Amino acid sequence: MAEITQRRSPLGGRAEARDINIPDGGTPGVALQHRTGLCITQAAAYPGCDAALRASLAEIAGSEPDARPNRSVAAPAGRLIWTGPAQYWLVTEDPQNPASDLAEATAETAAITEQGHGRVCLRLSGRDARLVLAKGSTIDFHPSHFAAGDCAQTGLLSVSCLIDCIADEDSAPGVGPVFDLYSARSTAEHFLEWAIEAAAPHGCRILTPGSGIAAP
Amino acid sequence: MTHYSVWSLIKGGLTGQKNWTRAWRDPEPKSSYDVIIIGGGGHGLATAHYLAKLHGVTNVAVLEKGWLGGGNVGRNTTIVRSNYLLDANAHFYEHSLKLWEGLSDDLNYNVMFSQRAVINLAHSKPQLDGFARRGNAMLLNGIDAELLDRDGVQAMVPYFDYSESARFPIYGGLMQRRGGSARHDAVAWGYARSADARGVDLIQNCEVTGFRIEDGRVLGVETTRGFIGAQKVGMAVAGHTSHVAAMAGLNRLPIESHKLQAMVSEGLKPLINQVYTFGAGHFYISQSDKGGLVYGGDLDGYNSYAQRGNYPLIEHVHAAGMALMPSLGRLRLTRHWAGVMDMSMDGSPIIGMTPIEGLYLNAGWCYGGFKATPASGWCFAHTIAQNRPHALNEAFTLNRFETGAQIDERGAGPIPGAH
Amino acid sequence: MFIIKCPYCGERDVTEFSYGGDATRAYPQDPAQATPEDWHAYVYERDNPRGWHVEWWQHSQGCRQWLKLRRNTLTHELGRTALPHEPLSPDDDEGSDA
Amino acid sequence: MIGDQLRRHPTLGGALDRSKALRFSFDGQRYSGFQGDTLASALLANGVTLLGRSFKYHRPRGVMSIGSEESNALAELRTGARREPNTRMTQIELFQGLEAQSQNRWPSLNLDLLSINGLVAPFLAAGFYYKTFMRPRGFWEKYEYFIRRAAGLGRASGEADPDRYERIHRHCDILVTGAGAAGLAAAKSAMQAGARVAILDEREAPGGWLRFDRNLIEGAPATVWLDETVAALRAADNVTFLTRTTAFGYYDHNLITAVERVQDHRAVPDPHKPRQRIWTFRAKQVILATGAVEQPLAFADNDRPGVMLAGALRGYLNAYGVMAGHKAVIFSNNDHAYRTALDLIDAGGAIEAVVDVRPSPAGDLVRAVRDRGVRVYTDSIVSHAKGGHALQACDVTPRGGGRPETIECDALGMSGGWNPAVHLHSQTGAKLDWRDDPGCFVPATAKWPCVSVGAANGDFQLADCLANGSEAGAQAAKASMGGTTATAVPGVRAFREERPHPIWEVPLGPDRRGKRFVDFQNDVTVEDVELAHREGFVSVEHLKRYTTMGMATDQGKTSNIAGLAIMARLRDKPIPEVGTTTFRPPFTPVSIGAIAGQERGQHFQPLRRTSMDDWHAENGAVFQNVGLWRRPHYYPHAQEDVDDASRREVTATRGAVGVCDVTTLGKIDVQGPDAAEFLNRIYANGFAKLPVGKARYGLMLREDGMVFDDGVTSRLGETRYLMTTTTGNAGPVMAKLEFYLQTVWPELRVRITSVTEQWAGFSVAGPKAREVLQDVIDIDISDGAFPFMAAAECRFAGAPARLFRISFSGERAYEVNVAADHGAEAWALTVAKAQALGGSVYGLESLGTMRIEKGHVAGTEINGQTTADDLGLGGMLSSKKEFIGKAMTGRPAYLAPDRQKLVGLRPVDGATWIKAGAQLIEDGAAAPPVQMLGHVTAVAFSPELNTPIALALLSGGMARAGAALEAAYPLTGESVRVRVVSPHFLDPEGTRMHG
Ligand SMILES: Cc1cc2nc3c(=O)[nH]c(=O)nc-3n(C[C@H](O)[C@H](O)[C@H](O)COP(=O)(O)OP(=O)(O)OC[C@H]3O[C@@H](n4cnc5c(N)ncnc54)[C@H](O)[C@@H]3O)c2cc1C
Ligand SMILES: NC(=O)c1ccc[n+]([C@@H]2O[C@H](COP(=O)([O-])OP(=O)(O)OC[C@H]3O[C@@H](n4cnc5c(N)ncnc54)[C@H](O)[C@@H]3O)[C@@H](O)[C@H]2O)c1
Ligand SMILES: Cc1cc2nc3c(=O)[nH]c(=O)nc-3n(C[C@H](O)[C@H](O)[C@H](O)COP(=O)(O)O)c2cc1C
Ligand SMILES: [Zn+2]
Repeated sequence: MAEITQRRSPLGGRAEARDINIPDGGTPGVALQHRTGLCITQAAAYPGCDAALRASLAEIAGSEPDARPNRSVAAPAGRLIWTGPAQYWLVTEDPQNPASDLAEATAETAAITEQGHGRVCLRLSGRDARLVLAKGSTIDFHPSHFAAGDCAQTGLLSVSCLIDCIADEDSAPGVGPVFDLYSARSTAEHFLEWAIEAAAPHGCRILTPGSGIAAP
Repeated sequence: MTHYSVWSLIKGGLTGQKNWTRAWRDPEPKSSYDVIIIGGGGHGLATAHYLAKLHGVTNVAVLEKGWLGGGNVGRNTTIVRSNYLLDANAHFYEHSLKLWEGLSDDLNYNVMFSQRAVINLAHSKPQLDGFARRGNAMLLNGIDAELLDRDGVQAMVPYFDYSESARFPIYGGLMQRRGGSARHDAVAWGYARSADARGVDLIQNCEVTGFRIEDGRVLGVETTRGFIGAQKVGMAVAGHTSHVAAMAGLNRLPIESHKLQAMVSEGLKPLINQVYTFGAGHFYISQSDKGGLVYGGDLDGYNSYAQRGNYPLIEHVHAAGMALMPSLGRLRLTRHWAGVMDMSMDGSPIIGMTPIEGLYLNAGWCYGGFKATPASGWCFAHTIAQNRPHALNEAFTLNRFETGAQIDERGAGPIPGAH
Repeated sequence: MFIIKCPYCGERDVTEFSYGGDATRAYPQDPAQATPEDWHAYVYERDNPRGWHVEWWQHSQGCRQWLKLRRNTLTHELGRTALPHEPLSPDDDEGSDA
Repeated sequence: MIGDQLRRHPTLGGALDRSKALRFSFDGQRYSGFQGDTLASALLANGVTLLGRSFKYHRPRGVMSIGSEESNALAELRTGARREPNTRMTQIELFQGLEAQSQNRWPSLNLDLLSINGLVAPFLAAGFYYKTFMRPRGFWEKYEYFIRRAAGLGRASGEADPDRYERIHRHCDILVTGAGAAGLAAAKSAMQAGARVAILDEREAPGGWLRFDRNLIEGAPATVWLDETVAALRAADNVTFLTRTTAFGYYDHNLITAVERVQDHRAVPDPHKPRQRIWTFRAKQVILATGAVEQPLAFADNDRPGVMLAGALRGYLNAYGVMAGHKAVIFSNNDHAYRTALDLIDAGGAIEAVVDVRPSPAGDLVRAVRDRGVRVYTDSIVSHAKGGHALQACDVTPRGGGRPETIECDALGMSGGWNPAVHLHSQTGAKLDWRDDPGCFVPATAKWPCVSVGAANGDFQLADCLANGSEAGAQAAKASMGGTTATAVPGVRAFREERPHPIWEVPLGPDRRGKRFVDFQNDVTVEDVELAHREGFVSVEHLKRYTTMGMATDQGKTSNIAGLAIMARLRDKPIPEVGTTTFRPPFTPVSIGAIAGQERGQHFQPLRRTSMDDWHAENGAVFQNVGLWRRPHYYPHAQEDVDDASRREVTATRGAVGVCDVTTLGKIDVQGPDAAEFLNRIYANGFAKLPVGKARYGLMLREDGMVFDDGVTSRLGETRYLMTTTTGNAGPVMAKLEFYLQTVWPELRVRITSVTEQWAGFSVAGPKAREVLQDVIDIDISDGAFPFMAAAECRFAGAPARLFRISFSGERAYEVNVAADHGAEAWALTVAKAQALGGSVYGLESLGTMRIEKGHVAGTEINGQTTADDLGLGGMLSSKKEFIGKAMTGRPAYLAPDRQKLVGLRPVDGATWIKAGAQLIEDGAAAPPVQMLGHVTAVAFSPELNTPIALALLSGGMARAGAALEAAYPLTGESVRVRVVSPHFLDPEGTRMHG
């Protein structure tokens, strides 16, 4: 029997490495990278079970998610991101898919839903990354308002997007702030093209697609 | 009143325009009237005109809180059409269109009713089939309709995006050739002048602040200029219906007030010679005789009595405009404004009686009441004068929702913002 | 262009939200007991106030929470926001939750 | 000689970089200018004064102002697809190779045949068209044709705009609009207090009137302070400093929108950059420092080229080194305009006279002008400007009357005083106060956290602008972030200025001739205002609409106040009682492209694509848009059209197997101990007892009892369900479910999540469907183990999958969901297997055909106007439980026997196609209005039955079974005789799908 082995992202072949509007010897204002092979496990607690869910997540991911809205933490297994009231995303890398373990651990307390195939992830970094985000979203991206460990679900031009700040000017000096942007797969092409257009005036380097969710 | 004709114009030119008299008087309110119409918008003024002209009721006052025509009649995008699907709407709006066709003559006032055609654009085969359903219904109801294919549209206006790769490729459209536009202010002024000439008192800066009702019968209205008695009172206050009706104890009507914005570009030489609606993108456009592109889109999307719009809708409308017509990019928006719409629960109007004797209601026009102005006034005058609705408006009752007889042209259901 | 305070996400632009209409109407507690008049009132009738209005909004591009919001339909000033089960009325005189 | 910049002063002109000469053309004529010029300044430097034609009378016009208030000098800029009509020459920055054309003239600017309108002007008074063109009846469109051609201004290119635009959003503590003296002072003190500041100015260089006037600050030329301040602001990292950026709208909750002309000063924009960019500023505090607009005076023929605002005359000299005239006259009602006389004299020009309406002006500047030997006519007016295409002279008449004195001149600087630019303040709906001295409206209390400072607040003295600006900046910083720092205010010499004398219209001279323009662009004169008054259009809003005053592209920046003041005089009322018209955005016109921003082309409502989209495209699918998705409509082979292709696809499916992409169906994951109860309340039919491993068709109603949506919901586990919705309703259903769960039944232990994106879906239908799937699915799918309506989680060729034995086509069918990143491969594998068995892929057309054959309802029947009963689904409504919409289903109109209900149709001749959208009537020959009994909702050709078939909604429904009707399509004159039959055309017992 034939086996399907490879995951195929809608950005496959569309986000290959190249430079856009970078003068010779100049430095890009931003870098974009397509992050591949991510597992996204959504865990949503039933009424009254938030604390129990967080405890289960701590067990599986190695640290507890921040209970505060719009906060994300780096856990040993991946990133834990608040995505709604009593609801979190655990973002991990293939092949470590924690979904079934988590489902087992939370059978009474939470609904576990996989979302990794439904989203694409672009990593946006660099000096002008905050300006690029401001072309799509109305959130305040000033470093005093949106720094490492902050995340937000918002609109980015015409689509919804989860923005996770995984490093900022302080934590990643020289790199500039780093954001992971998660958006729906069905509009992935538009999402990528929009990001490239918004980044182009600043000089944009598209990096070879990569895997992993760790901060640079 | 000076009769308007070429001769009066020549005389004006020769006398330094000194021959003209006031278009309407500025009377003090009398202590009572046979009929009071609340609201000096298109519908209120038309009602007064037809009351006087067709029913001999001339002891009438129109009370307007601001200036005549300052409401929605003075801020709408002037599309006139009768391309409706459902019978009740079709017959009513076709009656209106016929009145439009003779209106300048009737009023001795050029309302610039321009039958330049209204075209609804279709962007898929199923959408075109839906239009065909409506077009066929129109023809069977005796209303003109034509189905256009892409080439047919392109022959009329070359500037849209006809490419296959357009985000919303154009498949064709439903055209009503007799539809078009009119000079909105002139409609209010023409009706006002004609009603005034027939003895109607037009009273501006006179806001109705309450009703005097005894034993379930209306006796008159309280206003910022004192109490004014009346045998009968008709409400035609469009976006302010809930507010005014509540003064008469008619609380909780099937109406929400929403706001609709409109925009005009800088003046241009003729570019678009018909009226186009791009429903899939929530956008419509025509060009005024002065040269401005007049365009708009959807409601702002939340209840509001503010005659000011917000920016997200402006962004959306302009993006939609660019999708349809990519050459718009280098043209410029000159002004945008808003009006307060009386959105009903099925998108159709209410013209008729109320539970209070002598009190009549004309409301629920949503964003389509300008084209209804003549028929609305005509039917409302009939309803008030005869104390019963005309066949043309008998379906548009206030209590139709209780029986489930809503007239929901779009099938959007009881979500007023969605009609 | 409003800034709406989501109980979870804080102040966000109105473009992230979608409107849900009058929040003072209540879905009949016991649907079986509700009379046709109750249903008619719930489905079709609105206060439609010119002034303070309590209304539903959903933070649809954010955390997807439905919330109640006090807003003045004449001036577009905003008052408090509340979660669905928290009380909030049009004449709640607390100006805002600042 | 033209082209030599003969009017250029040898040294003056702070805005110019004389080392960079630029060539440009106007109406094909070539000229030169300098870097830093505007098109207006460069043309003036070349002695060109005739720049445009007016809207109605086609009067020759020159330039009137030096800023965005310009109403005369409009041009078409650039050519081809980049042509931009109605561009204000005062704002066009010169660039190498610039091409501009005059507009609204034919055949040329010099010889404009429509200037004949000027001759018949006495007959074309305001509103004349309302009084004529009424006969013969129905002839209006014929007149209109010519009127439309005469009206309008510039020409649109009609070609797609080739440039890019973008939007950007910015939060700040303080936004300062306007970088004149007041705005800069405000920004500086706010910056020093540490606030996040943004400051913007619509001009290419900051400074406002500091660049156009000669002033001393701390004893040095004001430009020294200007340069230092700008440098400090630009260097600060808490400040965003934008020039060429116009704040054009002020919306709720302190949102200010501004347009930055990023590359309009370049011939062709850098393709990587936007041509223009819209900024939306969300500020805690707004400081409006937008300055003031000088007002013209309404004297006879005040529109002759050469007549301009006194400040403009001065500004062109100081900033651009343009001596707009050699013999100038100044006509003023205030002291400030005397600066123009002083500056012109100091630059070597000649001032023939200053005409002042005031009886005995004696302020510092007046004295200085007199000291230079200039003749000052006091208590006098300019009663008539003379000349044709250029000003030649003017008549000066004593105010009390008397003989005019004609003074030869080639430039006339007029000043009717200054009006604060309150536009942004007023756009919010905030009120204005009238200030008698100097006679202008100033902002009253702001609506949102905002103050106006400097000339925008009626403070015209530079010292006040600097002091008040500085204070406002500090206060705003305090309000938005606490703490303050005191800022030193630079010292400025204050001139003693006397009160201006308001004079809104200037009496005609003894010759009683000439037009006194109030609104230059729309050709509205004093007489028009008087006519409006005579006819009862006395409210300022009526005045505006009757005369069109203030409705041109300048929105009355230089005309509204005069117009309403004249009306106030006619009505014998004070000006504030007459009021102003409503201020609306934008402050100046904004490109439609800029507002659309990046939301253009494929970025406008971006298309949604399924995992298999690339496959479809590569395999020749013809697509159809459904909502935001694109889906294969059919897959033509060679020359096939849609009907051929679909017939082949259906035949292959019914005969062997077909595969169809159904990814777009909404999918909602419903989990929790109370999930069954939740579904039971949502759906009209029962869901409480659905066993694990089973799927069920569910019907949802709206609260008003109409059908809302339908779909299959499967129970995948004890507490886990997967709901599907129609493609179009996925979003609305999800929001509704969240609404009920969060607000009505918060006690239910249920969580729901959209998983539409997570799973790719395809259906495999036909007698060989199981054969295709059985060796790629890891569970037993034999009929016994996996019967009709079974559902299970499984693996598809090793990939996570879900399998449902459900059928829309009426065949034995399976729906496969595969984790979306595996969708393309799973699909390709399945298609290959299907094709090997004689099967095919199929698209929407075939999907439609097969559902019609089965009488399944879809979007054209679930149209918001149908009840469950209408659709033949009345039996599904549960009588045992409550569900959404139940209470409304019993209303009389919903039960009426003549409601239109679902039926099937066949052509009586068995061959003629019925058309979707046809109306059903009894008698095809009847004359309108014809009673319609229903309409055709969907049509298909059934290969199996070898006949066209249709679904319809018909009054009375199946009660009419067997009847013959006309399916009338009068749009094309077609009509088909049809017979009413059951909508279940094929296999009504469902033996095929049960297998
Ligand atoms: C932007 C926009 C675009 C539109 N486009 C179209 C279109 O293209 N085609 C179309 O057919 N329709 C259109 N409409 C809808 C149309 O303008 C209205 O439905 C119609 O004008 C309403 O009727 P009216 O003229 O009587 O209302 P109005 O002109 O609003 O008259 C109501 C009057 O009542 C007065 N009033 C209110 N309260 C009181 C009180 N207490 N006392 C005294 N007077 C009071 C108001 O001041 C107002 O003058 C549009 C509307 C808007 C805002
Ligand atoms: N004494 C008088 O009668 C008199 C009269 C007029 C002007 N003045 C002089 O004018 C100056 C007033 O200073 P000020 O700072 O208040 O005004 P200003 O006119 O010097 O500066 C205002 C600035 O705002 C900009 N601007 C206006 N609207 C804008 C918008 N919507 N978007 C972006 N930018 C916009 C203008 O381009 C200008 O640069 C002083 O120098 C004063 O001496 C004096
Ligand atoms: C069909 C139509 C055309 C218009 N054309 C213009 C125009 O050319 N110029 C302009 O300034 N305003 C134009 N307006 C807008 C009016 O100036 C005004 O904004 C509108 O009547 C609403 O009134 P308000 O802004 O005073 O509230 C137009 C309005 C309509 C309805
Ligand atoms: Zn939120």
